[in-house]
Amino acid sequence: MEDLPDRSTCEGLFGRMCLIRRFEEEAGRQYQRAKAGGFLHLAIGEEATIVGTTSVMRDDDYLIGTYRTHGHALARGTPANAVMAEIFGRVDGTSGGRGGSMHIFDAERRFMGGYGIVGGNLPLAAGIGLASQYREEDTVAVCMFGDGASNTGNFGETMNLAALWSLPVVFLVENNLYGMGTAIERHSAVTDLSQKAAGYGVDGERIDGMDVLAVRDRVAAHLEIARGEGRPTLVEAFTYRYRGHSAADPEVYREKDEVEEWREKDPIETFAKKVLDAGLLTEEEIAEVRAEADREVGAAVEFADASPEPPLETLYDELYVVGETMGWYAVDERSPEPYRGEFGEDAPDVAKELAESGAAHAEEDEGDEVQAREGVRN
Amino acid sequence: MEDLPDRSTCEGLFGRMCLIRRFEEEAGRQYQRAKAGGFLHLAIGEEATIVGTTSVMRDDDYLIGTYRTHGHALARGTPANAVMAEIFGRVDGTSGGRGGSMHIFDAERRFMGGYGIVGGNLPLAAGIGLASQYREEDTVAVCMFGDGASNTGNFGETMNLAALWSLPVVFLVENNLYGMGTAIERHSAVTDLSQKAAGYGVDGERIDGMDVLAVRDRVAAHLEIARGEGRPTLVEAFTYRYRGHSAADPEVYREKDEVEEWREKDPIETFAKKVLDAGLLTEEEIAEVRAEADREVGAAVEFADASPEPPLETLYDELYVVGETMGWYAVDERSPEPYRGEFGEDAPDVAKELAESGAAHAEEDEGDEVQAREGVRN
Amino acid sequence: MSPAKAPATDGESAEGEAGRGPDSASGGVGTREIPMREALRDAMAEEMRRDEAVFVMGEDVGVFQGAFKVTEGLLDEFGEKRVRDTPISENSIVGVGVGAAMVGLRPIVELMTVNFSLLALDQIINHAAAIPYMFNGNARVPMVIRMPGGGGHQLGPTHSHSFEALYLQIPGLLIACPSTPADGKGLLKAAVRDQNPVIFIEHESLYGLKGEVSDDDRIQPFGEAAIRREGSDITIVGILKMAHVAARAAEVLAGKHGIDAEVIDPRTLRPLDLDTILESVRKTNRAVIVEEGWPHGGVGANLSTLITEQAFDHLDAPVQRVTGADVPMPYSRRMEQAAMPHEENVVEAALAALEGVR
Amino acid sequence: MSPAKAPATDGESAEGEAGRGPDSASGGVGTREIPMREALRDAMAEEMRRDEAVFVMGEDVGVFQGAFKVTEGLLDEFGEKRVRDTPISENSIVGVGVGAAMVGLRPIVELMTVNFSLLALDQIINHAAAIPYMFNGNARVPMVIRMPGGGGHQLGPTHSHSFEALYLQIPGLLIACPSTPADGKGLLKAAVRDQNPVIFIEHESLYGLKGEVSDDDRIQPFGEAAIRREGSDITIVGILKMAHVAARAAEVLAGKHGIDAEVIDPRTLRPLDLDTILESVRKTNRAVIVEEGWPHGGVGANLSTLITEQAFDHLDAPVQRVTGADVPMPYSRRMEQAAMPHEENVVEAALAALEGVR
Ligand SMILES: Cc1ncc(C[n+]2csc(CCOP(=O)(O)OP(=O)(O)O)c2C)c(N)n1
Ligand SMILES: Cc1ncc(C[n+]2csc(CCOP(=O)(O)OP(=O)(O)O)c2C)c(N)n1
Ligand SMILES: [Mg+2]
Ligand SMILES: [Mg+2]
Repeated sequence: MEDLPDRSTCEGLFGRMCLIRRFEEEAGRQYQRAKAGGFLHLAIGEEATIVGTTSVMRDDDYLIGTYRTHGHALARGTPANAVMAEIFGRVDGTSGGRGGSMHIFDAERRFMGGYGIVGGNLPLAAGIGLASQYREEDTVAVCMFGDGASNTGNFGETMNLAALWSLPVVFLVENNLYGMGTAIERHSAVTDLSQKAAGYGVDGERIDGMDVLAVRDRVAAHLEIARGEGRPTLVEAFTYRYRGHSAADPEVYREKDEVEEWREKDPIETFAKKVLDAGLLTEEEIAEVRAEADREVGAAVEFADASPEPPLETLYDELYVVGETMGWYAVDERSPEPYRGEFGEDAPDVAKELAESGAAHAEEDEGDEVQAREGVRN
Repeated sequence: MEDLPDRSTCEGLFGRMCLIRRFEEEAGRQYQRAKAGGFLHLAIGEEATIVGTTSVMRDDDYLIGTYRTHGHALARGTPANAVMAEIFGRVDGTSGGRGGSMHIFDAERRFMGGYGIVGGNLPLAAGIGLASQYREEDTVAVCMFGDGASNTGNFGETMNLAALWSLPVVFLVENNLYGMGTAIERHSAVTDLSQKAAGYGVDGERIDGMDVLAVRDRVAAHLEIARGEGRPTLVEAFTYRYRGHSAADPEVYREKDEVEEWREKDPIETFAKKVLDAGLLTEEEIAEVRAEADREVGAAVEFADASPEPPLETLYDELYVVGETMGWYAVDERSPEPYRGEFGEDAPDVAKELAESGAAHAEEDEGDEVQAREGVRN
Repeated sequence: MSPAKAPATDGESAEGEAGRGPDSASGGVGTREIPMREALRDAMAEEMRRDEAVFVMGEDVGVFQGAFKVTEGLLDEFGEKRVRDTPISENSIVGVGVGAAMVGLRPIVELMTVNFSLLALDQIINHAAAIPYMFNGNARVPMVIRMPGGGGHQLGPTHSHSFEALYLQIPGLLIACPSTPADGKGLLKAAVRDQNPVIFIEHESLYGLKGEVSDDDRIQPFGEAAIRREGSDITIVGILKMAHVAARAAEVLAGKHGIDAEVIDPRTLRPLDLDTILESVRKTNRAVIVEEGWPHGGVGANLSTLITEQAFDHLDAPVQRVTGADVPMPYSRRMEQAAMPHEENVVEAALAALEGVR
Repeated sequence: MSPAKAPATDGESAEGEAGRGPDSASGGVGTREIPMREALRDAMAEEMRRDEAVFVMGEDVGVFQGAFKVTEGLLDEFGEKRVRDTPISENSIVGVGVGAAMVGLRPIVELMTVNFSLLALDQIINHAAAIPYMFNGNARVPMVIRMPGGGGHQLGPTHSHSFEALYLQIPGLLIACPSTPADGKGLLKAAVRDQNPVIFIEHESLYGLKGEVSDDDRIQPFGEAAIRREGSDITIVGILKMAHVAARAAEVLAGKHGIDAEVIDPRTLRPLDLDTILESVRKTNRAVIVEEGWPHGGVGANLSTLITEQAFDHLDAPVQRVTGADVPMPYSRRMEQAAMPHEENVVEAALAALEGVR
C-alpha cells in the first residue's frame, strides 16, 4: 500500500481540494445568477495539481497563475471571501473589484497574480526568479500555465532565458488536453509537453496531475532542483477540466464520454478513498471537511454580496503613484479633475453626475448582456 | 579523395562564392566612401552556406533572408547591379532605393526578401510554405536566419506551426557564433542549435557551413524531406563572419585569433584548392573566375552610381494599391495632394518645394552623419 | 505566376464596384434581417466560394466555431484546409498570413480579440504594413486581420480595450470599423478583395445586433462615410458601438433639447472620408467625436485635429470629444459602465459645444 | 518585506526633489559638457551606485557596450549580475523586468530600438501598464524601458520610426523624451526612482549632442515643460530631435521674418505640462507642433486637440502640425530627408499660422 503523509497533512490536502471544488461550483452558480460577470474559467478537476503543488511550496516561495486562477489563490491561502468578492467585482476583492475572476492577486501570500493573456505570466515568473537569485534568497517561483500556452512565443523565449540564467523557477504546465476548444494534438506538434523545452535546456517530467500525492512528491523534487541547483525545470501535470473552457462553452469539441472517463479519476474522490482505506480519516471526518468547505464558500458568498461596489470616485485611483507634478492626465470629463479650459469650476460636480449616470447603465443593459454572454466564448 | 560534382557545377559554385565575396568587399568599400548609408551587414566568410544551399534549390523554390542578405539575393541570381543600386539607394535597386541593404527583394527569382527584424522572416517562410501546400505545388521555402534569431518568440511559434501543419520549409540557421556582440554561449542555453526545435517536433542536423559541398549535399537531402515528406527540418550550418556585425563594429567581443582560425577554413580558398587538386579547374581558370567576379562587381558599382535617386515625387507611391476612394490619406504638407482646407490650390507647388528643400539636407547633414555612424552599432 | 506582382485573385474588383454607393442598397435584390456575426460569416463564406485563394485562420475558428461564433459553419462547408485552427501564437499566425499573402493567397486572419493583437504588432506594423512600400510595390500583402474589441462585458483590464487609434497611425494599413450588419458584410467583402492589408475591427457588443443585409454581392467601398441622420445644428461622429450611442444621443437632443444633430459613421478610418465630415461641419459649425478608446491620441484627437485644421473658420466652438476613461478597463460592473461613454455624455458634449459652457 | 507594497527603494524621492526647478540648474555645483549618451550612462551609473536594486538588462548592453554605446563601461563597473546581456527576446526581456519590478527590483530595460518594442507591446501595455491598476495598487511596476528611435541615418523602413504617439495613448505609462543631455540625465534619474513604469524614448541623432550637465544628483521631475526661447508671436512645441529643429526655426523666424517665437519642449508626454503650453498659447494665440512621427493620431494631433479644446477662444488660427511623412521611412538618403521634418517646414507652418494662408 502507498505511503501516505501524516493525518493532518492529508486532512489539509483534502480540505484544500474540497474548498477549491466547492468554491468553483458555487462561483459557477453565482455566475448563472449574474452575480459575477465577464468570463469565468473554472478549474474543477484540476484540484490535485494545484493543491499538490502549493502544499510543498514554502510560504516565501512565489506562485503565479493564469486566468483560471481562483484555485491557485485559494491553495496559497487567500481567503475565499476575498476571491469571491473579486469575482463579484466588489471593493473587498483581492483586486478591489478592478481585476475580476481572471486577475486575482495576493502579494501577502506571494500569489503573484492571475493573468488574462495566455503565456503572459511566463516571463514574469522568470523575473521573479531573477529577483530571488539577485538578492541571493532561496525562494522559488512556480509558474502555472496551460498546454495551449506552450505554443506562445513567450514559452520559448522564457525557457531559454530561464535556463541560460539558471533561474529558480518551476514551470508547471497544467495539461488539461485542450486550449479552449482545440485539442492538444491539433495545437501542439509535440504532445509530450515535458519534452517541449528540451531544446532550450530545460528538463521536464510528466506527472499524474489527478493524484495529489504524486504531484506533491514530484513537485517537491523539482522545487529542490530549483532551490538547490538553481535551475528551471518543466513539469507536465496531466489533468482535466470537467467544465467548459468558460461558463458559456457548449463543448462541441469533446465527447461526454471523455469527461466521464476523467471523472472516474477524480482527484478528490480517489484521495478520499485512499485516506479512508488507510484509516487516516473516518467517513465522518471526511464529511466534516466537506461540510467545512461548504460553510466557507457559503460565507464567502455572503461576504461578497455584502461587500460594497467600488466607489465610482476611485475610478482613477491606483493608476499611477502620483507625485506633485502628475495630476494632469485626466482629460476626459468623467474624471473629478478634468481639464476644462476656463469653464472648469463645476467640473467635479459634472464628473460625479456623469459617473453616476454611466454606472446606472449597469442595471439597464440586460439585453445587451445576454447577447454578449451568448456570444462571448473565451 | 572526395567526390566532386562536375566541372561546370564546380565552376558555378566557385563563381557564385567569389561574386558574393567581391561584392561584399566592394560594398564595404563603398560604404566607407559614404555611397551607401545606414547599416551594412556583410556575409564575408558565410559564402559556402549560402551558395551551397541555393545551388540545390529549384528555380521555383523560395528563399527568404535576413538583413545580412546581399549574398542570399546574389546566390539566387539577382543581378549584382540591382543589389548594389539598392545599397546605393537608387531607383534601379531591387526595392527602388526604398529598402536599402537590409531589404533586398526579388520576386522574379523567388528571393522573398531580406528583413530587418530579427526572426521576423520565420513566420513568413511558414506562410510561403503553407501556400505551396495549399496549392498542391511541390515548391519548398528555405528560411535563413541567425543563431541569435533562434531566441526569438517567432522561432518557437513558427517551429511548432510548421511541424503541426507539415509545411515544406527548410529552416537554415547560419550559426556564425554571435548575435551581434553576444557569443552563442551567452545567448542560447542550448548551443547545439540543431536540437533547439526538437521539442517542437522539428528534426535537425548540424552541417559544416564552410564546406560548400557538404552544404549542398545535406541541404539537398533536407529539401527532399520538405518536398517529398512535406515536413520542416532545421539545418544548423556552422559558419563565421570575418567582418564585424555591421560596418561600425569595433569587435571588442572576440579575439583576432579566432577570426584568423576561421579564415584558415575559408570556404572559397578551400574549395579552390579542391577543384584545383581534382584537376577540374586550372589556376588560370580560377583566376579568370575571380576576375569575372571583379568585373561584375566593378560594373555593379558603375551601374549603381549612374542610377538616379528615386524621384522625390514618388515618396507616397506604392504605399497602397489605391482605389478611387482612397486618395485621402496624405495629410502632411510634403505630399503632392495634401488637405489644405480652403487654401489648397498651391499645394502641389508647396509640396514640391518642401520635398526639394528637405532632400537638400542630405547634403548638408555631414556632421550629424559622422556622429551617427560612430554611435550606430547594430 | 510571378508570386508578388500578380496575386491569384483580382484585387481591383473592390474598387471596380466603387460606383455603387451605399444609397443604391435598397435596390431590387432581397434583404434579410440578420445579426452582425452572421453578416460577417456570410461575407467570408461568399468570398471563399468566389475565390479558392481565400481562407480563414485563427485560434478556435474551426472546431469551436469561433470564440464569438463568427466563423460558425465555415469548417463544415470549407473543410480543414481553408478553415484553420491555429495554436496560440499571435505574431506567427499573422506572419504566416503575410507570407501566404505575398505569394498570392488571400488570408483572413482572426485574432481572438484586439487585446491579443499587441502580441502580433511586429508582424502587423513592421511586416504587413511596411512590406509593400519597402519592396517598392514588388510585393503586396492582400490580407485581412479581423479582431473584435471594446468593453462592456466585464472582461476587465486585459480583454476590454479599443485599439483603433493605435492602428490608424500606421501608414500602409487600411482600417475598417463597421457598426451595422450591412456595413459589416459589405466592408468585409471589400477588405477580402482589396490588395492592401486591412485591419478589420469588430465590436463584441455588436455581434448580436440585427439589421437588414442584402443577399447579393454588394460591396461597401472603403472611404465612404455614412450619414446616419441629417441635421443642421451639430455634427456627431461615432464609430463602432459609439455610432449607435451617437445616434441615440441625437434622438435625445432632438426630443429633449430641440437640437437637430447630423450623425456620421466614418465606417473606415483609413481611408477616411474626411470630405463628408468637413461638409457637415461647414454646415453645422460644431462637432462631437465619440469613441470608446482612451482619450490621449485617440480617434477623436485625430479627427478633432483634422477638422480644426480644415474648417477652423467654420467652427463656432472647439470640437468636443467623448471617450472612454483614461484607465485600463475596470472589471466591476458599475465602474466599467462609468468608464465607458454613454449617450448622456454625448448629449452633454453637444450642449457644451452649442452653449460654449458645460 | 511585502513584495508589492514596499518596493526596495524609495520611489518618492523623485517627487521629493520636485521643488528644484530646471532654472536652478546653474547653481553652485559643477557642470561638464558631455554628450547625451554619456549623460544617460552617468544617470544609470549614479542610480546603480545609489541603489543596489537597480540593474540594466538588454541586448548587447554588456560586452558590446550597447548598440549605441550608451551603456559603455557599466559592465566593467557593475559586473554581470547588474549589467545583463540578454538573448533577442523582446517580449520576455520586458516581462522579466516587470516580474522583477513587482517584487522590488528596479530594472532598466534597454530595447535596442523602439521599432523592436512592437514585439514587446503585450508586456508593456497588457502587463507593465495594466498591473498596478488591475491589482488595485497592490502591485507596482517600477521599471524603466529605454529605447532609441527616430530617422535620419538611412536605416530604412524597419529601423527608423518614432512611436511616441503610440505610447502616449496608454494609461499607466509615463513617457519621457529628452532633447538635451541635462534633461536626459535628470529625467532618467527621475525615471529610475519613480514607482510607475516609464517609457524612456531617446533619439539616435541626439546621442552625440553635447550639453552642460551638472555633476550632482539633480533630478528633472516629470511634467515640467522647458521654455527654450521666450517669444510673443507664436508658440512652437517640439520634442526630441524636433525640439532642436523648432529652436532653429525660431531663429530663422526671428532673423528673416521678424517673428518672435516661443519654443517649448514638453520633455515628458505623460505627464504632460499642458499648463505651460496653454499659457504660452494664450499669449501668442498661435501654435505649431513639431514631431518626427506619422501625422495620423500623432503627438501633434493630440496636442493640437488639447490646445484647441482648452484655448479655443485664444486661437487666431488653427494649430499647425509638422510631422514626418505618412509613409514607412524610405532608405534612400534624399528621400529619407524629404520624408523628415526640417526647420523650413516649421517656418512655413508658422508663417501659415500667422498669415492664415500658405
Ligand atoms: C495571447 C492570448 N491569446 C488568446 C487568448 C484567448 N484564450 C483564453 S484561454 C485560451 C486557451 C488557453 O488554453 P490553455 O493554455 O491550455 O489553458 P486552459 O484554459 O486549458 O487552462 C485562449 C485561446 C488569450 N487570453 N490570450
Ligand atoms: C527583433 C530585433 N531585435 C534586435 C535587433 C537588432 N539586431 C540586429 S542584428 C542582431 C543580431 C542577430 O544575430 P543573429 O541572428 O545571430 O544573426 P547574424 O547577425 O549573426 O547574422 C540584433 C540584435 C533587430 N534587428 N531585431
Ligand atoms: Mg489547456
Ligand atoms: Mg549570428
